[in-house]
Amino acid sequence: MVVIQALVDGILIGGVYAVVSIGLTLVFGVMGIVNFAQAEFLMLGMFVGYLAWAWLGLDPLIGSVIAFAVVFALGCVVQHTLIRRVLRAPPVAQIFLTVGLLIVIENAALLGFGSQFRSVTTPYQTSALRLGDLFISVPYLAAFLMSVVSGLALWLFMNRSWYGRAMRATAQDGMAASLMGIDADRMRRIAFGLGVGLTAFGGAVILPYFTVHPTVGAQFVVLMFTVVVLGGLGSVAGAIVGGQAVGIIQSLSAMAFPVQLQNLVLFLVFITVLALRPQGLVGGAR
Amino acid sequence: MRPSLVLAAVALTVAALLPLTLDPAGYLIRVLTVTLLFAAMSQAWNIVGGLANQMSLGHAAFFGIGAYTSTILLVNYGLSPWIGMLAGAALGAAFAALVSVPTMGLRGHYFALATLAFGEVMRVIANSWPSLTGGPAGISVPFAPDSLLMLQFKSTLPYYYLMLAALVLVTAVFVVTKAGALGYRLRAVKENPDAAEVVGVDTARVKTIAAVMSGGIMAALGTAYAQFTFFFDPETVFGLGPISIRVALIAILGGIGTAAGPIVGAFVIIPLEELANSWLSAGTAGLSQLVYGILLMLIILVQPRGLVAPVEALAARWRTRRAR
Amino acid sequence: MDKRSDHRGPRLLRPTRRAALQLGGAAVAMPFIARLAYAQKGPVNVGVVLPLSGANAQFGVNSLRGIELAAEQINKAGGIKALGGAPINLVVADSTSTPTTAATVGQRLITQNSVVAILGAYASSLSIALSEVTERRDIPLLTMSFSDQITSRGFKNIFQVVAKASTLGRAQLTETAEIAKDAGQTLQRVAIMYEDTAYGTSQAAGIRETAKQTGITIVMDEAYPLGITDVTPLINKLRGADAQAVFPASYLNDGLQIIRSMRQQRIGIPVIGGAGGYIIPDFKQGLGEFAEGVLSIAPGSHDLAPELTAEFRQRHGYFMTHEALEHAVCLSVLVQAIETSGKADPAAIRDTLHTTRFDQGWAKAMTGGAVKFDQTGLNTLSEPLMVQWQGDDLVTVGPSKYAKKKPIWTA
Amino acid sequence: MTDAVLAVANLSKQFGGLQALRDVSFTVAAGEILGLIGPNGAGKTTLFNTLVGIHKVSAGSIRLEGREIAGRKPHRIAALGLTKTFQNVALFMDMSVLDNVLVGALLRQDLRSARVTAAACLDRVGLGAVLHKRAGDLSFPERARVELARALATGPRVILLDEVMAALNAVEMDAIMGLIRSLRADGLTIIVVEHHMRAIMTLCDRIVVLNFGQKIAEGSPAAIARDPQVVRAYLGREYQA
Repeated sequence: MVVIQALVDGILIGGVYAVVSIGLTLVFGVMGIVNFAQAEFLMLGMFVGYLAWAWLGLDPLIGSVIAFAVVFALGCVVQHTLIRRVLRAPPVAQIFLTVGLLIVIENAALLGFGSQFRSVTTPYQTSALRLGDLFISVPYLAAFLMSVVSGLALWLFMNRSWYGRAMRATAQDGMAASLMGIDADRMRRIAFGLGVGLTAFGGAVILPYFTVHPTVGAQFVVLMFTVVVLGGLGSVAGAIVGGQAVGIIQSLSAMAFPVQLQNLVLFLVFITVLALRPQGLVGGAR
Repeated sequence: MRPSLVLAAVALTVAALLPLTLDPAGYLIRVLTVTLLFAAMSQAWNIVGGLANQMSLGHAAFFGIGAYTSTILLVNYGLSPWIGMLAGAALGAAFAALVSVPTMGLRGHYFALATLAFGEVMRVIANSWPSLTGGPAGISVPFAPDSLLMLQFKSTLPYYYLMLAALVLVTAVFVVTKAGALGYRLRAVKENPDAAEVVGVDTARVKTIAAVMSGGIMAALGTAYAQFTFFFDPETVFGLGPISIRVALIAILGGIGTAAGPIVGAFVIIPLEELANSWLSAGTAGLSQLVYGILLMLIILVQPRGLVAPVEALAARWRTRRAR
Repeated sequence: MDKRSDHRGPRLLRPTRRAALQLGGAAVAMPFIARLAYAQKGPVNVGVVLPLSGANAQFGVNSLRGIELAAEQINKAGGIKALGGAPINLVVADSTSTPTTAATVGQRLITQNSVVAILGAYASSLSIALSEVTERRDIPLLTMSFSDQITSRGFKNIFQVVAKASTLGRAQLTETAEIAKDAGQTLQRVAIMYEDTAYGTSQAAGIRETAKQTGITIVMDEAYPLGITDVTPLINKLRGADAQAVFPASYLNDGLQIIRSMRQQRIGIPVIGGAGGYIIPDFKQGLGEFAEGVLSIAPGSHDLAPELTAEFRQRHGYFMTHEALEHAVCLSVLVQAIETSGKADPAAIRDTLHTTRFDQGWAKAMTGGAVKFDQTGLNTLSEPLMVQWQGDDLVTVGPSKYAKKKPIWTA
Repeated sequence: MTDAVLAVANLSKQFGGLQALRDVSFTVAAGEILGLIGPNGAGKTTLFNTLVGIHKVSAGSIRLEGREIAGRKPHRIAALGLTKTFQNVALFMDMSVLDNVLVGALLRQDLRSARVTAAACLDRVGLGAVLHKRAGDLSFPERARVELARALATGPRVILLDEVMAALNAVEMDAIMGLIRSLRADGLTIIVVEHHMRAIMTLCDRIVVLNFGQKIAEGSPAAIARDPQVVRAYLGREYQA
């Protein structure tokens, strides 16, 4: 029973980990850039969701759509003004441009929103579904369902729409895509916007149980890397598997080890996977 | 005499004489001391990151091992930090060899992320093992009277010279390595590992040697840091932001793979951080860091190969012209 | 009272900032000029080192607000009388959340701004790193950090105005047992969960120690990583532990997550927080009605001296948090020490701090109505308080001599 | 078979489900120049890469002077005396021409003598005048010669040349062929992959033909030119033209 509870918890939280990490893997897949600032867009999404709740009275689950839209637009701007310029630079320059971006966003948020921890109050924040001895947290369940929906939407977009196909073509060969009449720059802009927008969306859906503050990104950045590496850098399907893996590992490892060591367990799995299967658990899938 | 040698001699003379004009326990000398330390750390990183082109984001692991080894030996057994430094360097080197095994085949982003995880592993271990490390509460170097043997001084001046000596030493190691057979092999591996192997370079071996050197030196610098600050906790010495990313950033901003890069980078970054902090932080929280971040991005956008790259290019052109 | 949306009292800080700018610039260009700063006369420079950015920024900002309030009051009342009305000039520096930075900026304040004392730096690790500098430069450091290490190293220049973490931990358990007994319950089985920081671990150690002495069984003892993203595994363990009360020590985010998850799983046992995130206005704001009845230990409380803390509430719209209060006390005590010794000299201030009982100004807001440091620098009069969320307010409910209201125990 | 410097027996290489080499066997005698030909995708470069250890052998044996080398790392194989040049030119582009070759010479020498050797090797391939140029700044034919010099600097017993004559004009090609012959005269054993048929036919003592990863013929140039299977598979039109 305890195991089942842990498994259910792991799956629910894993869905959330997946949706916040999909953006990171998408950006890497299309542009080959590891975005260290990705988690800052999660923070921005949380703030947008929070403000939508505080000013407009919108539930964060609805506010998440606004968070997506706002951060999507911001992402397009960031791609156009910054990331675009280092696409051909050495990886070190790419990584450290995003590190600079991380510092800028975090401190701009500190200036703009103040250092306060902010939390929304929802009617269901302490609700749970009860199945026998099994508790299913309503905020977790809601976040999980929203994650599933957004994952499906992304899958449809990537596989069924012209944009999605054009984007994948750009990812494989930007030059060839240009020759076929695809505006590769525009595709990258959309990809980056979509990537950070999804992360922001994920940030807003966890608001019912998570607190937002300007440095909240730091709590997620390593976790997000773990998710995408487990799943395979650049693989969207992989991020979903990776998210689930991280959620379940965290949840189950707590039964055998002190909770304090949950990240140790996670990192050891992370290193092992990198060493043995650098293409991730879902190698090859895109 | 080669112009770079002349330049180095002048810089060293200035560095040796400069403190005589400063308050020996003052703020400026402290900033300079930290700058020299970070230049040395970044130079140690440069052996792996610059020569072997393996972008490590986990160098805090070695740094922390050095800081903890010497401090634990000092606190528990009263051993001189000099001995602790040797022990720490040995442990750091050994850990570097260990890290090399699973990361050997990884390149680029994958290597960076794997090393990042190793750094975090060390942080978690230091945090969860209080009986050895003092845990999250940190560990203090016991107060002692001024003594070279115990590497402890009330004034900052001796630390300044300690760090300067460290930087000179690490830079010498870097220059000799780069100019030697190992340097050629590392550059070959960096440019094309397959071709290097086929013409007889044991890529795994040279990468491991570089990692071991770098890790050992980084650990020794960890001891120097511990003796200088007297107190540290796991986040300070094993931290991703404060150490791992910072040393890589310094080298990258200065110009990786060059002896001058980390030094130039450190003398830009550390004082920049200080200035941003002292000018702006009293005003509005976050503004100084914001400005710092914007400057970082600007430098990377304008000069992605590092600040010394234009100078290097000029020098290279001059050399080839002369060679003709 | 002028209207300002900005929280930090720009008028007070403007000269400081300009001075720092000039000094900083000059120091880089010409180190000689920087030394001239020593010769400056006029206002008394007091260093403030706080985490104004980074993870602890909120607490740093609150602390600064407290200090600013106290400084304004002192200056408005005519400055330091023993020095002919010299005003207090705060020199504020951001320690970020890294100990090395705390030490470096401390050094800067000492040498460039010739501060007579430093206040800060909220988090224990920051204060300890900072104290390594102040001790070597013989500058008094007044702090409200809890960690036992602060005053256990034999330093002469450090002053801890609050009770130590182990004392807080002990009181957390004994006071709770007391409250439970009054409600007719014998406390036998408790759970502790804490973030693995200096603050969390030392407080947990205090509870653990006391439990052993008093024969209370600890049925769950879990540290968790700072910045935990999912507390469910902890709550699952708690559910299986059959505890009568739970003692969490954490900052706000984890605190909210813990309470929410507990409520989801219908775990109704009393929660006794370890200060940190449990006693700030945002806790109530985040949880709404579910904050009701949550207890916490606290090193100080605004309701012990409403006449002093009311102005803070008026100005900022929420009650004066304990870190704001205790930092105001630090400044107030420092100024009293300068008045008593008659000179703005670090050594004289230190000696006065060690020997005098301070019972004026903000010192009245502390337990015992005064502050008295022993030779290690610990305020011997400070006693931990038990506070509880009742209605919209955080009220002191124990020990009984300080209690403003009766504790509510929902076993 | 004792006089065979290199003996390949039943060599196979698989990539996932793709059989790139199947049961390839041949030997090369000391001082021989062996030609290796086959249509595009026949597995020539794969064979070279497998011989020098870049690709792991799936099955079979490779003996260099009687010693089994299958499964060893490339640098070990290079140390035993077998190296190759790269078809697409894999120079260390950011290093100088001299330094490129120096890396090869370091295999058996210290830095000082390696430098002398490297310069001598570059002289031999006719690049003595561009020692300090950046390798990336060279023309394509020059790069191929640096490749050759770098391989020579390792002091090999057997050297595999993968299309060193690509993109050369007739004069340059004659020069390279002269060079290869002189290397043979120095006692080197050479295997050549080349698309240019006139070169192969005049240069090689013997020819091995690959198609779809299998050896389909082996013999003197004249015999290969007459082999109907080879003509059908590959030579046909091109050689007769």
